[in-house]
Amino acid sequence: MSNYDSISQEISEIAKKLLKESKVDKVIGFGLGRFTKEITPIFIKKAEDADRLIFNKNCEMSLTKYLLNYKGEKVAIVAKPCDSRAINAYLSEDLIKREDLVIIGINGCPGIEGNTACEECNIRNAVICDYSVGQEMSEEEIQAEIEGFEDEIDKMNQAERLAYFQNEFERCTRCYACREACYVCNCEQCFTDSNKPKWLGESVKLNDNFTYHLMRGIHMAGRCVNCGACEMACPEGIDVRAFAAKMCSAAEEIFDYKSGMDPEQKTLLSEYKVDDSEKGFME
Amino acid sequence: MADSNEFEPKIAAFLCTWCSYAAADLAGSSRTQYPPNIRVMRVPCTGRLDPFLIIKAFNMGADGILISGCHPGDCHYLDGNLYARRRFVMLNELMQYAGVEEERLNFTWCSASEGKRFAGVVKKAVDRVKTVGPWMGFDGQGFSKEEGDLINEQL
Amino acid sequence: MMIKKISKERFKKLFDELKEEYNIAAPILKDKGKEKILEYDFINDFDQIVWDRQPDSSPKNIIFPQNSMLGNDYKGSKYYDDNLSTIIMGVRSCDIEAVKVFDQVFIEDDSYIDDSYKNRRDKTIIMGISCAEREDSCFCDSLGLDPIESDYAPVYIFKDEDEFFIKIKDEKYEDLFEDLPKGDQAQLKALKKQRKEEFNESSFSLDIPTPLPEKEMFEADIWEEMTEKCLGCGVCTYYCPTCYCFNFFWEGEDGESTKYKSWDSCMFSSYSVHASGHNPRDSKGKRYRNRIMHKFSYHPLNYEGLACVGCGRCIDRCPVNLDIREALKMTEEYLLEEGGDESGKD
Amino acid sequence: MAKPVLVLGGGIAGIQAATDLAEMGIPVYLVEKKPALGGKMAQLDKTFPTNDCSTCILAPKISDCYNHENVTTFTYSELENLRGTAGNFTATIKEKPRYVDVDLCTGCSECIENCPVTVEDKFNEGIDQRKAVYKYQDQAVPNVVTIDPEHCLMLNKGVCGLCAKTCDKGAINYEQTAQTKDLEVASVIFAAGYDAFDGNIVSEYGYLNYENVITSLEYERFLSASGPTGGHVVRPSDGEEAKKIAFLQCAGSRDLRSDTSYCSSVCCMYSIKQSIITKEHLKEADLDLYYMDIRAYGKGFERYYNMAQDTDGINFKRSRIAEIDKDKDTDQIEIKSVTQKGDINTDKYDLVILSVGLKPNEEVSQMMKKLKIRVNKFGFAAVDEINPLKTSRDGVYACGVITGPKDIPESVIQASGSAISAAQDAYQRQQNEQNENKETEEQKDEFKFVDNERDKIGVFVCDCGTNIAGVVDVPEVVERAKDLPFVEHSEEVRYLCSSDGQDLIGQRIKEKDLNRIVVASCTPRTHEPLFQKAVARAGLNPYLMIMTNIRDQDSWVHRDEEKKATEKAYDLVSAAAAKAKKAHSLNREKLEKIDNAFVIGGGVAGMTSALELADLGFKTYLIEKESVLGGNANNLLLTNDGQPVKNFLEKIKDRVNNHPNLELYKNYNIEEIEGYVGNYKFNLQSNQNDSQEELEGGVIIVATGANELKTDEYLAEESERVISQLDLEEMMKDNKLGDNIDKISMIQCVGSREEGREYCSRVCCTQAVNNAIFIKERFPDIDIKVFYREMRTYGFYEDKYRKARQLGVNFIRYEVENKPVVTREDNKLAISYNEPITDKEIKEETDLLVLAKAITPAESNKELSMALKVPLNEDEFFLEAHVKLRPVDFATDGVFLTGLAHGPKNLNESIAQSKAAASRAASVLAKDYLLTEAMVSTVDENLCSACGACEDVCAFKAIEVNHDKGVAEVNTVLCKGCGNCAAVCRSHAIELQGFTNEQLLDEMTALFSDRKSNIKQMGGIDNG
Repeated sequence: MSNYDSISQEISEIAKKLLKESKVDKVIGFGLGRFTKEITPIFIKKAEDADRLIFNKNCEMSLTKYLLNYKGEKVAIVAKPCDSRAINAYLSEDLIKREDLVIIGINGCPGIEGNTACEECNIRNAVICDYSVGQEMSEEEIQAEIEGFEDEIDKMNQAERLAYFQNEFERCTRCYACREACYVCNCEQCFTDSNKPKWLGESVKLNDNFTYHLMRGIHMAGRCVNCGACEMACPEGIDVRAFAAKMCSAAEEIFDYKSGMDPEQKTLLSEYKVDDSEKGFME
Repeated sequence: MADSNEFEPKIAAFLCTWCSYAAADLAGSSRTQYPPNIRVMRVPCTGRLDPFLIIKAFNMGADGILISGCHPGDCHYLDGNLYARRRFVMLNELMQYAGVEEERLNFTWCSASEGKRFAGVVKKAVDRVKTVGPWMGFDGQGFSKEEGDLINEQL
Repeated sequence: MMIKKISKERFKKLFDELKEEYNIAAPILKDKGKEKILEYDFINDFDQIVWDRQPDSSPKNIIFPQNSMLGNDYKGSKYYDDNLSTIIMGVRSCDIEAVKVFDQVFIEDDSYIDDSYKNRRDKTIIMGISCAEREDSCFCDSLGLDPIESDYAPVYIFKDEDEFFIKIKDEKYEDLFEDLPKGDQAQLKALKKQRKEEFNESSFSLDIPTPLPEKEMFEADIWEEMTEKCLGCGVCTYYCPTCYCFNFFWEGEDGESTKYKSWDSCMFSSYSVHASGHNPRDSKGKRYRNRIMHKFSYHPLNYEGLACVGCGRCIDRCPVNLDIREALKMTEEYLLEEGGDESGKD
Repeated sequence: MAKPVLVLGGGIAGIQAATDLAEMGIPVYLVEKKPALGGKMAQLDKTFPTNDCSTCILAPKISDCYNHENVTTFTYSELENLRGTAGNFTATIKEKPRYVDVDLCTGCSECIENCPVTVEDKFNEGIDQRKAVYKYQDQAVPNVVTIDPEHCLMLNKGVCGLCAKTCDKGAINYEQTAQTKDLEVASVIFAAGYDAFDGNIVSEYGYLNYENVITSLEYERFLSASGPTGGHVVRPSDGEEAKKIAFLQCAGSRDLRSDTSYCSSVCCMYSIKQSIITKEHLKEADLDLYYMDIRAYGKGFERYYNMAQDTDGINFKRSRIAEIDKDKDTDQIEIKSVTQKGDINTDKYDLVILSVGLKPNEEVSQMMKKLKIRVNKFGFAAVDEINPLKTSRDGVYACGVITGPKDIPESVIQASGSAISAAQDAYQRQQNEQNENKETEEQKDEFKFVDNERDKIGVFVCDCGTNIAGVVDVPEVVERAKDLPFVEHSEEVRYLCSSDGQDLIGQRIKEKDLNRIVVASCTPRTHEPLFQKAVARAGLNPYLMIMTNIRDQDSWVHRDEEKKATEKAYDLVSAAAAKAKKAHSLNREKLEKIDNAFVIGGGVAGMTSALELADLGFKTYLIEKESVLGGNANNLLLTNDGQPVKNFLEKIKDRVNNHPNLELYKNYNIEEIEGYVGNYKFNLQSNQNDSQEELEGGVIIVATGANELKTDEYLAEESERVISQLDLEEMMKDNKLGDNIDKISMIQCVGSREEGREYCSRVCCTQAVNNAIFIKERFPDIDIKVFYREMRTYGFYEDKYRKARQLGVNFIRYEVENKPVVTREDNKLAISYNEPITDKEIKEETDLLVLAKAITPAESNKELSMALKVPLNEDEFFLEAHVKLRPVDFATDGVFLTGLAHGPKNLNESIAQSKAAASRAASVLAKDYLLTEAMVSTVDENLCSACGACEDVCAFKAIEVNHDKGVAEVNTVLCKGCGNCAAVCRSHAIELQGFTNEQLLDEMTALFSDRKSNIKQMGGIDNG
């Protein structure tokens, strides 16, 4: 994406129009903090503030989850391609209503700085939107973006993988920032907080840390859109995205399934085919 | 497991009540012998199995798991096993990716008439788990005093 | 008071002597995946210490570990010996002030003395270090702290290139440094003056009454808007040097369980859930209000000083860049607009 | 009180009929000749066309039937005589001596191991051996042994007695004698099944001479995992793996030389099944199927046939067998075969399987004759097309293969159908009966509520004589169990299932105020109900009893590892105790329902269902969108057995119009359907005027029929001379076949069995044959040619096919790739085709071209399937709950299916199916209330985020998201307790009672507690 300024301007103008015409009550987008030059989610309610909206390669947060806070309100949202998939997933679960929503989709997403998820991302255009900004990326251009990507962990042997993840999760403080940043994690109560039954101990021990990430991982199956928000949120720099990313690639490889591509789509584990793969089953 | 020095794994087995649990019963009524290393938990359908339960089995120290349901198409609840199949395939991918040996993860189908096969499946699963030794937990620290001592020695 | 001045080499020697008698914790770089993070840990090697910037997390994990079995639990650290006292080296003003907050709550408050904290604290010597440069997010001076020197640490280090002034304020510890070459007080004074001048003014200025008016601010309508983007993850509290909320729980099977004390976070939705299921803080706004009010109202009301030390770590670590300075500014503006009425204060 | 019904035959048909009757509240006597229930289906390995495991689907049905409170089962018993008339029969039943006391025998099989006499095992088709004391099959119901009086040494020579010595329950009784009983019954259902052709019928295929020639039923036991070869395909001669296998179709069937000239209907399909299964067992095997016509006429069969054709190594050879010999050197069987063109081929096989047909049991035929029940020339019960389930004797019905060869689903359909006829004789809904029922049910509500009390667990460990105690150190398990958390009492019992044992549990509950019970004994699959009742008798909710299996899954399978078996038993007991601790009182809820029925569709199927239900006394709403009743049948001239359809139609239309319990809604469309079983609401809208109707009912029968294909193939749209078989019947009816027609050509499979319509329309071959006969008999000079792909005149229709050929009808085979070509020249039709025997291209004129147009699903099916939330299959016919065993049910309770809406079928089949649908519907309506399952899913509304994942995966439509409340809601009437929803719910808001996450986790914790002392937690660090 060549020109962030023009995209930012486009977004601002759309937002301004939507607010002015009272099509929406607010626009969720990215802007700068008051005391820092860091990108932060902003919530524009007045047309005159719409100029604060910007888009650039540091817009790392996934804004989709905020939609859950505004059920029943008319909201516009700036959506990167991955966010647009997350929106589809919410629509498919009836968590939000399409008619309440105006989606300003980003096309030709160049990826977010420091977000490793973008290195393997092959959905670079918004999959659902009312307005699109930016230049649509062609299949060839997308392939060029992800060329050379390889899952390093996949190349390790079993013992190395176990050691790698043990080393990672040793650091986990179970602050659950990964969970909170993730659009998928919208349960009324997370299993980590459940007392009945108690899935995990409260003390931060590697065995339970590891278990937490596995459990989170399987909940990602068929739902993760590989936005990388979890990894960006982790204060300990843990590879918290690895399991989710594996679930994405496995779903695609084995079941030809990509989550969030269609608002009518069922999640991977809520459907089956009679001749589904039995990969990994005993003979 | 004191009477032998050989590693005797303890395997968490989840069997659906209609087919595989029946197969296990049939192995019994036809006195087909198999290793005593599995601990069976009966569930109505493999569709009942939240992958969490399987992850949790490893968290608690099971050396491996064995899951068996009705063959595809035979489900008493029409298609529970077909949903389960997807869950297991994905869970299997995840667990192996995380570094859990594939030998610990045993998924299969056994019909109510496959008593002999069930015994064979148990033997196979036990043999598979034996080849990779005791499960030391996700923290690699082991669960028993002996395993702990072993690790301390290595340190 | 005693002032010493030593070279890096000499400090290293001192370190090696001290480590025979003490556990030593200091900020070192730790691998955190792709990045390296500066964090306090027990160490064995002087050269590992990074002096020149604010550590990414406070020494809270040393003085108030995340999980404790009501004894000590330093994750089986190799360089920790339970029989020895601990020196924490290189603690900055903000973090020293934070230890003061802990001390106020866990030791000095007569109503309850936390034995496990007190035992640990009694066996801890804090060696402060003077800040040389402002980080993007820190604002301790806006809250009235002095980044150059804090009085609360018994020993203080001023690093000047490869040389170190060590100021021993507490006679108790003079023995430890007896053998070191003496430092010139005037020289130190000059260094401090120069630091002060170089230390650029914070762009952030704050004018709020402390303690914040409890009732008025509790009822203010700014909290939900302030936290619209908050994810509720609790990272801010985990990295906050003064957040000390904790939780007790038992873990393990019948007859074999262990009692744990572990950090809690007022940002967790489960923080104040009643057994009935009712949650008095059922929104992010209400929870964040608790966080701000605790630091700027409840603590100053009950003790002395604020419970925010302006270290800025919550700003750095927030996944959505929620900035406590913005929150405070909003508070200031709210009080300015709404709060002509002084009766709100008490 | 309803009078009982006698069901003869404990195979799948008898079981279905008995269960349906029992569900309608009618007492049933089920009489089975063999020592155990199950019949032929229990001998099968897999079933076509889904390859379902036969045992898996049958076993639950057997136990449901056997355990039903309204069913009294007599196994090893026979009907001796039947006196009286419909409504007042006296049946004499002879119970043969088993020499075993059924009440004492636990089925432990110790006696079998000690029996010194070995004989041929009939269940395994004599391939295997068994002892003189034996269990009929491994999973026998009832689970008891039987002594074979022919071979038992004690009975014959007075020596041995080893079994009696082994049995410490004293169940062996050599003195037992036959018992005769007279049963008063209202009606009788013959479900006596069949025999496979025996060796004599197929002797010409070398069956008696060559070991490696076997029958298909024998082969079925080879394929069965529980069979004598453990599922290995081997040659009987040397036990070597068979690599090249031949299946010979029509072995004995369609054979004029024998008295089995009919088509056995099922052999083609089961051979295809066996070939597919064989390929699964033996990937390398080479299989040849020798056949005349593959009769894949049933629902889903054509696809299955195509799948087999597409499988490498399965070869279909359309040839006649000329000679069969044995190669003496290799033991291989040499087959000489002749193709249609006359080419002769010779091949050698390791194994030759004779696809033998079905014939009625000789004794049963004789018995029917004796009882004045007419049989046809082959010995099957004689029935007709309009009354397919009624025998010549009033009050005696027949179902299953006894009325003619058929597969399992059709047997099940007939069984259900005959049940409703039998019920009409027996059923008098009387007030006093309902009251009685209510009293017994209401006791259940009187359990003491103990859920909030401190857990007091009682553990009972059964010795099962020496079955458990001989391996497991029971006293040790009992002792150690005492130390488990909350265990108040732990005790060893010799036979816990004995009435003493059961009473003991109750006694201890009262003595020690126990509120949770653990029973460690045999398998809960058979004994859970027993112990639940024992606990309930003591006033404790039965679901607070947890059973664990330390016999079938421990002592019996680890006989040489006593220590480990003991350790395992202890683990299992501790897990059960942990589970018991988290058990909750559960109850089956009673729900009100509406006793009316809806029938959608006013064709023969719908009218039949509606009349059956109305006759039983249920108010029935029959809804038809057209202005006339009768549907497709209005176009038919004669039934397949030559009865005028019109007379029959007039009769039932008249009954429909005048029945007091039946309300007819012609010209109405269904606007809206809402509700669930017992409580459906229909909104009807007239398509003539503004009138609307709102109706309520408890069940729905879908009988919406099907259409004739609309096609322009073969100039169908262009020439008046090109008509359909239905049009032809219209012409025949109106006598329009005048002098100007000399040549008639018929083309079969128009639009059927092709891409896009991969199914056989089933009726057309017979219809064409019948119409050809009709014409030939009246106009012998008319030349008739039938162009066909495979003649599928199954069952007794084979006779018609033969007759047509005898009358000179020409049957010319064509391949789908090389269809006949129809052209029109000067208003004359010409047909060009390849003559297959001479391989010549022929072109000739024809005066009339009759097309067998495919039967296609109604367009309205889609809409209705959405409104009812029931599925369609890939051809867009309605999809039943289970193609084998629930052919008229939908997965959704309370909705049933019949007629062409289900798939193409003949009139008699539609009628039988409609009776079946009515029967199934009646079993819902006849109850006083609906009873939910106890172990159902429940939703924690606080945790539910209404994502709908549970709704998506629920096969029974029992869950619906309430969007207003933002939560999922479970309809406990529909919930079957599979737990799929619980597994898919990420927030664990939905839990399956009886298998909660907490219970499973605690179970696991107990099982692995010895592995739980994590050193990191306990070692190394000072706890201060």
